[in-house]
Amino acid sequence: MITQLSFPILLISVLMPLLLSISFPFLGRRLKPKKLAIVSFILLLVPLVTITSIFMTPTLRGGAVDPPFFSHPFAGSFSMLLDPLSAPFAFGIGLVTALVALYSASYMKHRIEEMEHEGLTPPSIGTYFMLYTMFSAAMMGLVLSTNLIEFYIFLELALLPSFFLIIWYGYGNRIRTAIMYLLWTHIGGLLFLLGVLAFGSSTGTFDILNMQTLTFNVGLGANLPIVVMLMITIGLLIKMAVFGVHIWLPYAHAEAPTPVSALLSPALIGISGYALIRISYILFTTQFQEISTILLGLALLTMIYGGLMALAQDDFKRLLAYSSISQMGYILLGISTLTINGVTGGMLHFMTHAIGKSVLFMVAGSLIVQFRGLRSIGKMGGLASKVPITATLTLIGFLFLVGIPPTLGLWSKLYIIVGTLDKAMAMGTIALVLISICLVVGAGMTAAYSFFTLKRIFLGRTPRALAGESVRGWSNLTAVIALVAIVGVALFLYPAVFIDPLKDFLGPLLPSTP
Amino acid sequence: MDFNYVIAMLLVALGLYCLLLKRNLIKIIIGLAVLTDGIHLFLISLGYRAGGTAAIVSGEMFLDLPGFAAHAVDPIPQALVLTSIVINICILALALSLAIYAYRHYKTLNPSKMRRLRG
Amino acid sequence: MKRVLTFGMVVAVGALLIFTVSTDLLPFGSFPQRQVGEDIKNAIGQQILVEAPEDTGSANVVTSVVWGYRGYDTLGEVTVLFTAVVGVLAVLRAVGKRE
Amino acid sequence: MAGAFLTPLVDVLAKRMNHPRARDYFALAVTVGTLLLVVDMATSVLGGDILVYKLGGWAPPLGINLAVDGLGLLVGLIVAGISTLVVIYSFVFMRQESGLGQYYTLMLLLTAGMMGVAFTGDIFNLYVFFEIMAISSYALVAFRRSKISIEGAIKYLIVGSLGTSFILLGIALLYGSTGTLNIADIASKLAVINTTSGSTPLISIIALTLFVVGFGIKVGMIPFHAWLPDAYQAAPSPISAIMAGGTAIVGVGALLRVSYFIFGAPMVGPLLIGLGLVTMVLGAFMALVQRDLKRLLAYSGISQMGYILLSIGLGTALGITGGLFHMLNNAVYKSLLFLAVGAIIYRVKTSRIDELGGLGRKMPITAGIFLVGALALAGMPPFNGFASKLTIFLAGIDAGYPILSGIAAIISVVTLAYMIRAFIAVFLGPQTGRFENVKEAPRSMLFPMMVLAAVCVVLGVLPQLGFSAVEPAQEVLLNPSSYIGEVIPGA
Repeated sequence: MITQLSFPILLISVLMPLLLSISFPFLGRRLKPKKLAIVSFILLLVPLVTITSIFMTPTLRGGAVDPPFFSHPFAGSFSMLLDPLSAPFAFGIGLVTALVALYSASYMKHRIEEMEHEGLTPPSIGTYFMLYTMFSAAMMGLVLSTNLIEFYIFLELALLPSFFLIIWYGYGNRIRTAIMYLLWTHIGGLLFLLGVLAFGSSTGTFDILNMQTLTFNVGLGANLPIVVMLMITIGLLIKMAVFGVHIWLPYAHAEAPTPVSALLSPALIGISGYALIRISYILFTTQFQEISTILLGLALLTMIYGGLMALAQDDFKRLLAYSSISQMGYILLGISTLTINGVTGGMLHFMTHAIGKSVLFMVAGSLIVQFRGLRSIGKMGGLASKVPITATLTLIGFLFLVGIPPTLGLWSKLYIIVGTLDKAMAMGTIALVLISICLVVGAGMTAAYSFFTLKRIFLGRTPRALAGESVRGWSNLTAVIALVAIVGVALFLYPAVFIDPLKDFLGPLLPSTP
Repeated sequence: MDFNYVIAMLLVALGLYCLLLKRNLIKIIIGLAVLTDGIHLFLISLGYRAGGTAAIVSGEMFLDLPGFAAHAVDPIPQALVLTSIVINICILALALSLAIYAYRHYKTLNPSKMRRLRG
Repeated sequence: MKRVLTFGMVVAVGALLIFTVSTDLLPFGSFPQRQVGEDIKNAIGQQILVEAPEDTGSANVVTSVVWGYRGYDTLGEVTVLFTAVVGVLAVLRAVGKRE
Repeated sequence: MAGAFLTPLVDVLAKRMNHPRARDYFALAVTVGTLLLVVDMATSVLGGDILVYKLGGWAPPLGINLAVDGLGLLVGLIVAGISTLVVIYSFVFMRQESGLGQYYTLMLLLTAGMMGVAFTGDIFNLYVFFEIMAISSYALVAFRRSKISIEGAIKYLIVGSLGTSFILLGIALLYGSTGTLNIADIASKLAVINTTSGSTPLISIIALTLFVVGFGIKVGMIPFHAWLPDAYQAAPSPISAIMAGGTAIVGVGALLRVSYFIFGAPMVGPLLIGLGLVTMVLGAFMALVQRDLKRLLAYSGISQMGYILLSIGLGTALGITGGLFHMLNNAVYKSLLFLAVGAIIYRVKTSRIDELGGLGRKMPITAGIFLVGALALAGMPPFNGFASKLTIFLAGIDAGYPILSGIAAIISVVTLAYMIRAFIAVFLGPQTGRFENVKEAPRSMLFPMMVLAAVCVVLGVLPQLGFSAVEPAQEVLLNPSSYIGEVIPGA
């Protein structure tokens, strides 16, 4: 059951970093990057600690909601909700954003020096931390929002800082990339908004959660034309970069500065998966069931396409970006089965992916720092002897993606696969065979690009260009990465923290027999 | 047929024609003047009373004010036209001064040859 | 082509205006009547004609309208005149010096 | 209270003094005074009152009256606020120009004209003030006397005078058919005509068309927009700002007053929707291809006018609220953007997008302010454009035209595209050596821009403020009878 808190603690924990971040450009003149990073870390730790403590309180496990902080006759009431569904997302985002903030300090110092070396004058590091903290806090707000308009506002609030992060600190043709990113996701967002408005104007409310009864407006849009639901869903799918509308993602995620990629790639796009359940499914239950089979196909396609493209990449960050597409396929797959196991797996996989992919992106970043902008896998090789710890961390990162213990990935993939097979069995033999084949291919592909990449980077002969490089094995960068990985491994041991409440929560919502 | 109205509207149409189709700045401004004069004529005609007198009370009319009111023409359009004429003169003055300047700059009065602004 | 179209448009507008004023208005010379609904009402000018000589004491009713009833318009008119003077001065300021 | 109505006059009478030093502060004092008086009226008008002032004491149908209702107040508030800021901005911006006496005089006359149009209750008086506004803006556009400003002014003057003549002809036709000039009186008499004859007579339709064309020209409605980009480009930047944020808004206000009051929503609605749609779409696409910053802003202003007209044309309470709120927001961020471009021109001497680049480093505050305006224009949260665009989209869906909302949303993406493109081209990218010594804009220019930017944020974060300012205007438009009853008791 959802409990209403007497004090808007969730809101404060989101707004505090969002508003205080404005002071960073001014702080940036006084403080060193490292101290700035610590301030940002502490700010972002606030929501993380808040949600963890709320979620760990047994009486609040069923969900906790703030008193509404804004209400309007037709916009409805805005509030913040932490429940079993949003908890894995909130926790994953909180963890990754806080730790990546620490990672940013050394990386961005390097990046800004590098850009100045190229004769560019990027905005100061204070501006970076302002945008970074805003971006993180907006994502947190996104996951916790209880109102469709509120959700859209946070969606755009997350989009804007990330756009500026790419356009100011990105690599390559960053202006083009950033515009592409902005316009694609803005189109997705507006599509979503139009659907939301159509929903709101015919049902009379924009609330996902009814603030009086504290129950979800399940199936409220059941009688609306399917177009409304399709608009919302397609808007989210664009943001999620599933196959067909994924064009913007490899560019944006590969060219963003690495700490930002580490947030963009796993966190921001995964949130759309969350919104598919929270918004598309809960509000449009019947219509969503109708299109779930199409989504299943789309998910398999995305999974395999992302894997294939990842195999073909030479640029490490681009490879990771395509692998994100593939992992989005997994999340969507879990969701589209609409079985308890599948959806639980999908939600859990967000966390797996958030941790694993941020580890990998940070590894890519540390390679860039340590080897002066090295991104091409073809030029790497035999680095394990030079950077053993980084190599280990990369291994752990890939283990997350492939789903091999001791990582959370095992559980999430397991649940997704079990859920998918449940669904496939219900669909008939041919479907079962086809889907199984796809699953095997998909899993094989993930394993292939993971281990193949590992081998190419860390094993084999060191190219002559890199042979002379001397590297410090243990830097600030790797410490942070290790911290993320350790939390991820710890979650492997206690996945029940998230799984059990999720199952209890989803049980009554999902159709009993798929 | 109400000739006053029709002719007023003809003047308006004629002014419109000059304004839109002439290629000389001065003629365009003349068109503007004709157009507004048409409107003034129309306004004045609106106030005419068949067989009416001017709206000036004189002599013995002071003794028969109701009778005067029943025979005089409408004073309001006259007042409006007075105002409007002045306004129109102002516009024409400004227009002509701009035309003078334009001629100094371009040595032509053909607006289609004054093409600095594009887009 | 464009000119022909414009010319056609001008003719059409003129014809429409002429048609309108000659059908939809009461015939020329029919002040003070104005058709409002089924009953025919007097224009405000008639009321002014009745009241003005006593209200303002001016022999010329037009004067009383210009300076009295619609004094604010006259003020506006003077302002327009002033604006135009300032405007012309602004546009033509120091023409001689520039040559 | 009576003093408040007379402010425009005070403006007019007082400007004959032309002391070179004091003149700046005099202009400022007058605009601030106007603003304070409007704010003073605001308290009672927002409470639901309609203030009526009979000039010279003549009863309304005979004499002229001023009437401040929600709509007039909204327009007056925008105009007074923006003129004040623009005057402050002009202190430094115009310093090198000659003929500043005329400049401030014309500026105050422009303000007076706009205030008069906003508050008057008499249709011929509206025309007179409209002319004051028009003539002073013609002269101001031509103020620089360079080739382009003369050409821009001539185009503006010819097209604009055509528009005002149409308005005058419309007034004549209305006088011919109703025999009165008071807006409220005309409205009640036309209502009688329509109900007894069962349909709207041709003459009313013609008059309406003339008004729509006449005011539409001033607003920059497509297809009557040709003058607007030229004039905005040619005018000094503060004048562009006051024209975008004041004159155009006054045009909309007058159009609404005349069309909604006199002719009623059902007749005007479809017309406004159609014109609004065309204006919105074409304006945005033309903005996309502009190479000059000021022209780009001019076209985007046209496009935003489209949003306003479209939304108001819907005729629902939500639509009108959204449209008026967008009108308020548009005035704020559009004048903000013009002022920001003015700051660039002041320092760099060009507004061509191709020649600019990398100014973000040199003028960070201007860049930030421009960005706020651009994002507000594109309808991004948390800025004010978002709140009003959202309302417009919602109103479209609510009124049963989801397709209109869809088009508006697409245009909103286009808007984002061209504004971001402009921002990148001007402030980011490589620096050219030419701009080595460029400095941040002077403080007295930054101050008005900061105020406007702050308004953008405040209205975006607390949209209730905007809604409450717009609410009385919306009520008046939907239900003119209260206004009519207030002006002419017993009508």
